Amino acid sequence: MAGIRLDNVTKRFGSVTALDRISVEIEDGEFFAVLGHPGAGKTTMLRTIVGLETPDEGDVYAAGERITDVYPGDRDIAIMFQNLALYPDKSVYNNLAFPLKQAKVPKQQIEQRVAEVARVLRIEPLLKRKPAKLSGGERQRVALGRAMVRDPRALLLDEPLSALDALLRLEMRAELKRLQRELGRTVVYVTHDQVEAMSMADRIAVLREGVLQQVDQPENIYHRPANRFVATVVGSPPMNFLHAEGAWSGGTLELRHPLFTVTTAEAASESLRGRLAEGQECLVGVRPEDVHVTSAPGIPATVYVTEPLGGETVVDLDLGGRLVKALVDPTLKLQENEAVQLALDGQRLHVFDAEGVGLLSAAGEPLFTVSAS
Amino acid sequence: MAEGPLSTPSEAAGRQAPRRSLLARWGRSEGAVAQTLITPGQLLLLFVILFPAIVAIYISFTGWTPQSGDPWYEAYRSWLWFDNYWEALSGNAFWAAVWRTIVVTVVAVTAEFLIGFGLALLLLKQFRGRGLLVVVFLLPMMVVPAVAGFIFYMLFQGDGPVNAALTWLLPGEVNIGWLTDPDIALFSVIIVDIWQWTPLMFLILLSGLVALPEDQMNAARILGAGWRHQFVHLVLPMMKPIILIALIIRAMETLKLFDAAWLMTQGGPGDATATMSVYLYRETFIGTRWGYSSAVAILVLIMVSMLAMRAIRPIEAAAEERVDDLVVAEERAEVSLEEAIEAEARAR
Amino acid sequence: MSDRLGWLRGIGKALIVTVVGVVFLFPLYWIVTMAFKPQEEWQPIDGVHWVPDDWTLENFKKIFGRATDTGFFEAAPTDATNAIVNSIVAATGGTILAMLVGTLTAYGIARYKAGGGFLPFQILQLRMFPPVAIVIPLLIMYAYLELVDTYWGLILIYGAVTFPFVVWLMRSFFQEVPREIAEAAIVDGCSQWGALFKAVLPQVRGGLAATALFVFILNWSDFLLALVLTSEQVETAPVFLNGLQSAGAGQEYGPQAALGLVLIIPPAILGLAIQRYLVRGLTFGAVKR
Amino acid sequence: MAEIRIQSLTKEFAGGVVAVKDLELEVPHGSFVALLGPSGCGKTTTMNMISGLERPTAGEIYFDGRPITRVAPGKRNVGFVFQNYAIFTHMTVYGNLAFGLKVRKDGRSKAERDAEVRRVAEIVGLSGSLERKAGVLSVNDMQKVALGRSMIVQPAIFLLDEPFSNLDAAFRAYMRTELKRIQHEMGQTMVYVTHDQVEAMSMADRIAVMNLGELQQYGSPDDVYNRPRNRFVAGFVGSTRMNFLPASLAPALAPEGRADKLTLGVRPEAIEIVAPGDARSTLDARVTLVEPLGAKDVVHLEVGGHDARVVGAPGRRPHVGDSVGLSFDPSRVHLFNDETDLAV
Repeated sequence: MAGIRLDNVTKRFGSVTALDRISVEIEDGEFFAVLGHPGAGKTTMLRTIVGLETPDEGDVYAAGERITDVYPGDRDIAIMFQNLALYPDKSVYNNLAFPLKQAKVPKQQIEQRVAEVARVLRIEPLLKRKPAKLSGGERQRVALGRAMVRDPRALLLDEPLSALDALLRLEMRAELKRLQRELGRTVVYVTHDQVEAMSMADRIAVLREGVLQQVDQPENIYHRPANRFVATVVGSPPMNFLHAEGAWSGGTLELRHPLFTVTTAEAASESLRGRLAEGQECLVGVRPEDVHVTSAPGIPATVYVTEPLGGETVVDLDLGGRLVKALVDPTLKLQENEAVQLALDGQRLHVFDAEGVGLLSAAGEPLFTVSAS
Repeated sequence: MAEGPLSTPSEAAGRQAPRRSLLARWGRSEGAVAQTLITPGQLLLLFVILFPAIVAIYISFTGWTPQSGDPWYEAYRSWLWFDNYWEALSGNAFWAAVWRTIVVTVVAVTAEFLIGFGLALLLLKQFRGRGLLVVVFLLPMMVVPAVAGFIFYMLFQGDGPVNAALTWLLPGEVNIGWLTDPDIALFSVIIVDIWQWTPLMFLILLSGLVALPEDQMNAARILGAGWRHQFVHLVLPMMKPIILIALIIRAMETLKLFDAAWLMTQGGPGDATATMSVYLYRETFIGTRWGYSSAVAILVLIMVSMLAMRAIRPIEAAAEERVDDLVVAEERAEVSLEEAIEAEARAR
Repeated sequence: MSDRLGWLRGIGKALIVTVVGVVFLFPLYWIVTMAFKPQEEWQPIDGVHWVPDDWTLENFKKIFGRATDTGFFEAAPTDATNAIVNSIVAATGGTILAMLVGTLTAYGIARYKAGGGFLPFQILQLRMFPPVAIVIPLLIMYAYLELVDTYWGLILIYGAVTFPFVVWLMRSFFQEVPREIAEAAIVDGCSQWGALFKAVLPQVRGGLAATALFVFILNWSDFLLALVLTSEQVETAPVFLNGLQSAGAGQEYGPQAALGLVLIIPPAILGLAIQRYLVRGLTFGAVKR
Repeated sequence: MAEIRIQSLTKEFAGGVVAVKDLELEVPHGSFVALLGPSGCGKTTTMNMISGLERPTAGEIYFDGRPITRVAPGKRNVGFVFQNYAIFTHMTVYGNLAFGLKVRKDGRSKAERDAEVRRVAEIVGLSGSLERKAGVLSVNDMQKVALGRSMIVQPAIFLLDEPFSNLDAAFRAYMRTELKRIQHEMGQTMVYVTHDQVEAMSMADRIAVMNLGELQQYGSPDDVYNRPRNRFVAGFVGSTRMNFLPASLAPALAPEGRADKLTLGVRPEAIEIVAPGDARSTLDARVTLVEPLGAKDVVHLEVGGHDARVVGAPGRRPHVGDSVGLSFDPSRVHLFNDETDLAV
C-alpha cells in the first residue's frame, strides 16, 4: 500500500496520446522497470509520477495518499533525467547539497549527509570539481547522489545508463542493483534495453505507444509473454513466429503448419477450447535458443546465412519460405544453402492468436509435442 | 559499502506534503509566474506603441500645432477629418520620400549582399590572417551611425580625399559634387550604408557557410560533384533561410535610415536625400504642422507593419530552430519490427 | 589541381582582400588622423594631407573644455564633457531597464510560452517601426509627464526601443539550457522563481553579459531619439556632434573628429569583446554562430 | 570490383597526434573486411584516406595495383556510407539517389537514369517514399537512402563508417543480414568500420583489429576470436569481456613454471561452475552477484581478490556467497606475457 499507484492515468500532447489509461501498482522498496521502444511514453510516465506532467485523466497515489496535484518539490519523490541535468555552474558538493538547502536543512547536517552519500557512491574525491570535468560514469553517480540525498520515498531513473559505453554500463548495472537492495527504496527504472530490465528488475512493465502490455516478473515476461509485442521486446535475437492453423481432433488441439504439427496436451487443450476455433489462424512462437539443429530426422530447412558471435552463432534458416533464427553452438560449422533438420523444444513453445494475443506458453511444462508432418 | 539504509523505509514512506502559504503557492504555479514575468514587458509595449499610436491617430485628424495655444487634448477644436491624409497621399513630397527610401533600401541591401556573400565565399577556407581580417571587418559596424555620417561628410567634400584619390587614379581632374549634386547625393547616402553594414551581411553569411554540414559536402565530393555543382545543388538551397534573414534584417534597418543621411546632408541638397525618416523629421520640427506629420507617421506605421507581417516568419522559424519539447521527439516515426520482417520477405 | 593554379588563386585572393580592407579601413583612418590634425591641416589649400604633418592634442583639449588658446573665433562651444556624461548615463540606464524587463519576458516566453505564441512577434514588430514615426506622440506624452530633457525620459525610451533585442537574444540563450535543469530544481524543492534564479540564470551568465554590452552599444549609438527628446540639460554626445556640425557649417573638423573618435572607441572595444555574439544579436538570435 | 593494397600508410595531424602509424593491409578482390577498434584508434582516419577525404602524411594506397593516393575523392569511383548518413536533407529521396548519376554525366538518358533510380529504390526498400523530403524520414529510412545513393554509381569499392550504430537493435540485425547478402550477391569489395565486435564477427570475412593507430591483428573472425595475438585483441573481441587472472592462481596451466610473469585469459562461456572440491575444478571462487538474462545467466565471482564472470545455462543457478569451483576448458585458455602482452 505504501508504494506508488497510477489509477487510469491518461495524458495527451495535442493529437498524441502519450499515456492511455495506465493503471499500475508499484510496491514500496521494489525495483520496478518500465520497458519499451523510444516514444512508447516511458518518460511521460515518470514525469507524471514526479508531477512535472499533470494527467488529463486519472490519479497518482503515493503511500495511499492522492498526490495528482501536489507540487513536484513536495512529493518526496526524486527523478534522475536521462541527460542527468546536473547544475553545470555548481561543484559536485553544491549539486548534492542543493536539494537539502531548498529543504532548509541545517548546514552541519547537510555536510554530514552529503559526505554519507559521497562515500556510498565512491565520489568523495570529486566533491570540489565541476560536472564538466567528470567522466560519464562519475557524472552519472553524482546525478544519482543528488536524487538520493533527500532520502526520498522513491527514485525515478530515466535510462541512466544509456550515455555510458558498454563496459561501464556492465559495471553500473551491478552497482545500481546492489545499491537499491541496500537502500530498500522504491526505484522506477525506465529503459529501452531489455537486458537491463531483465537483469535488474523485480518486476517489469512493458509499454507500447502509451498502452501497458504486461506487468510481471522478468521470468514471466520472458517465458509467458502476454502478446507478440512483449515476446519480441525481450530476448535478442527476437522470437520467431510461424503461421499455423488450429485443428480439434477429439479433446486435443493440434496446430498445423505445412512442415510440422504441434499437438497440445489434454489439460492445456481444455483451456484453449473457446479461444481457438477449428481452422482458425494462429502463431507458433519459438525463441532462437529453442530451435535446435539435430542429426535425427526433424523439420526440413535450409541455411540462409550464419552470424558467428564467438560465444554462440546465430543461424538464419529458410523454413518453408519464412526466415527463422536459431542460436547454435559456435563449434557447429554450417554452409550456406545446406539442408538441415530442426527440432523445436516443446517445453518452450508459445501460441498466439492471429492478432498476436498470447493464448498459451509452455514455460518449461511439457504442454506441446512437435512432430514433422 | 553502506552499513544500513540511510533512514528506515517506513519512516520515509509516511511523510506527507507540507501546507504552503498563499505567496509560496503563487510562486509555484506556472501560470501565475508566467504572467508575472511578461507583465512588465507588456506595460513597456503599451507605453511605446499603444499610447503613442492612439495620440498620433487623434492628432492626425486635426490641424493642431504646438504653437496653437490650446493643450493637445483639445486638438479637436481644429478637427479636419481626413484632410491631412488626403494632403499627404495626393502630395508628391510624401511619395517622393517613399520612393527615395525604397531606392536606398533596394540598392544598398543588394550591394551589401553581393559584396558580403562574395567575400564570405572567398574567406571560407581557413587561412592565417582570417581571424584578424574578421576583426577589421567588425569595426565599421561598430561606428555610431551619426559619426559615420560626419566621416563621409569630410570624405565627400569637393576638395576632400575621395575626389583627390580619384584624381590620382583616373586621368584628368575629378570633382564630383558628392553632397552638392542632387543626382549623386542619394548615391552618397547609399555608399555610407554599404560601408557600414556590408560587414554584418558578410558575418551572417559567413556563419551560415561555416555551419553547412561538412559531411554532406564530403558525400557530394565522393559522388563526383565539382565545386560548381556543390554550390548550386547544396550551398545555395541550404543557405536560403539565412540569406532571407540577412536581407530582411538589413531591409528593416535601412527603411529607418536617418542618422547618417541627416549628419551628412540634412536631407539636402533640397530634398534629394530626404528619406522617409528625414522627411517626417523635417515636417515635424521645421514645418511644425504636427497634425499633418502625425498623419504621415500613421501611413508609415501602416505600410511598415504590413511588411513586418511577411518579414517576421523566417526570423521566427530560425529562432525557433531548437525542438525541445518532449512530445515531438517521441513522435519520430520508427519502423516497427513487423515492417522490417515484411521488407525482408519482399526483398528476397 | 596543379599547384601553380592554387598559388595564382592565393595571390588573387590576397589582392582582393587587401583592396577591400583598404576601402573599409580608410574612413576610420581618416577620422583618427583628423582628430590629431591642427586647424591649418583640416582643409589645407595645397591639397589633402594624407598623413598629418604634426600631431596635436588641441582638438581633444577643446572637446574636454581645457582648451589653451581660444584666440580664434569659435563657431559654437566645443566643450562636450557634459554631453559625453549624458550619453553614458542614458545608455547605461536604458540598458539596465531593457535587461531587467527583457530577461524576465524572455524566460516567460522560452519556458512557459507565456503571452501566447504572438507576443514575440509583437515585440519584434516594435523594432521594425521607424522611431521617427512615434516621435510626435512621444513628445506630447513626455511634455505632459514633464519628461522632456530629463535622464528618466531618455532611459525609458532607450529601454523600450532595445527591449526587443533583449527578449529575442535572451530567449535564444534560455533555449540552449536544457528544460530538465529548471525541472530538476523544481523537483529539488525550488519554486518557479527559485528554478529561474538559482538554476537557470547561472547557466546564461555569458549570454546576459553579451546581451547587456550589445544593448549598451545600441543605446550609445542612438541619435534621433536624443535629438528629439532632449535640449540642453541631457543632450547626448551624438546630438552635441550634430550641433557642432550644423552651427559651424561643419568647419570645426578637428574637434568634431576628436568627439567622433571618442564616440567610436567604446562600441569598438565592446563589439570586439562580444564578437561571437554580434551576429546572433543583430539577427535576434536567429543565427546562432 | 577492385582490390585495395595499403603500404606503410601514416597520418600525423598538426600538433603531432599520430592517428595512423605505417599501416600494412591487403583487401582482396570482392572480400568484406572490417576495421575494428575502440573510438580514436585510427579506423575512421584510415577510411578517410582510402576515400580521399584526407591525404596521408606518408605511404601509398593502390586500387588494383594503380596508386590513387593523390587522386581526388570524386575520381576514385568509391562508395562511402557515413555514420550519420550525410544524406541531402533538403532534397527528396529521389534527388538523393539520382545525385550520383546527375553529377557524373555518363551519357545516360533521363529515362535510363530514372529507371536506375527506381531499381535501386526497390532494392533498398524505398520505392514508397521517393517523393518525400529526405530530412523528415525515420532513422532507418535515412540509412537506406545513404546506402542506395552510394550503390547506384556501382562503385569499385564500398566503404561504410559504422553505418548501423544509430539504428534500433531489431532493425540493426536485419540490416546486417541484408548488407551481407547484397555484398555476397554482387561480389562487392567492402571495407566496414565499427567499434562493435559483434558486427565485425558476424559480417566480415576478415577483421583488422586496430588500437592507438596501429594494426593489432588481421585475420578471420575465428583467428581473432580463438587465437588472439595479444591481450588487447583478446580483451576487445567477444560479446562478454574475457577474464584476466594472474597465472600464479593456477600454475598448472602455465608452461615450466613461468607462471609469475604470465596472465591467464579465459572467456566467461569457456568456464563451467562445479562443486568446490570437484576434480575438474582448476581454482576456487566465491559468487558475488547473479544476473539472469533469460536465455542464460551472468555469474559474477571473486577469485583470490580478482573479479571474474561466468556465463552459464539458467539451470543450476548458484546463490550469492556460495563458494564454488571453476573448471576451465583447457583448449580455450590463453596465456599472455606480462611485459609484451603478446600471446604465449
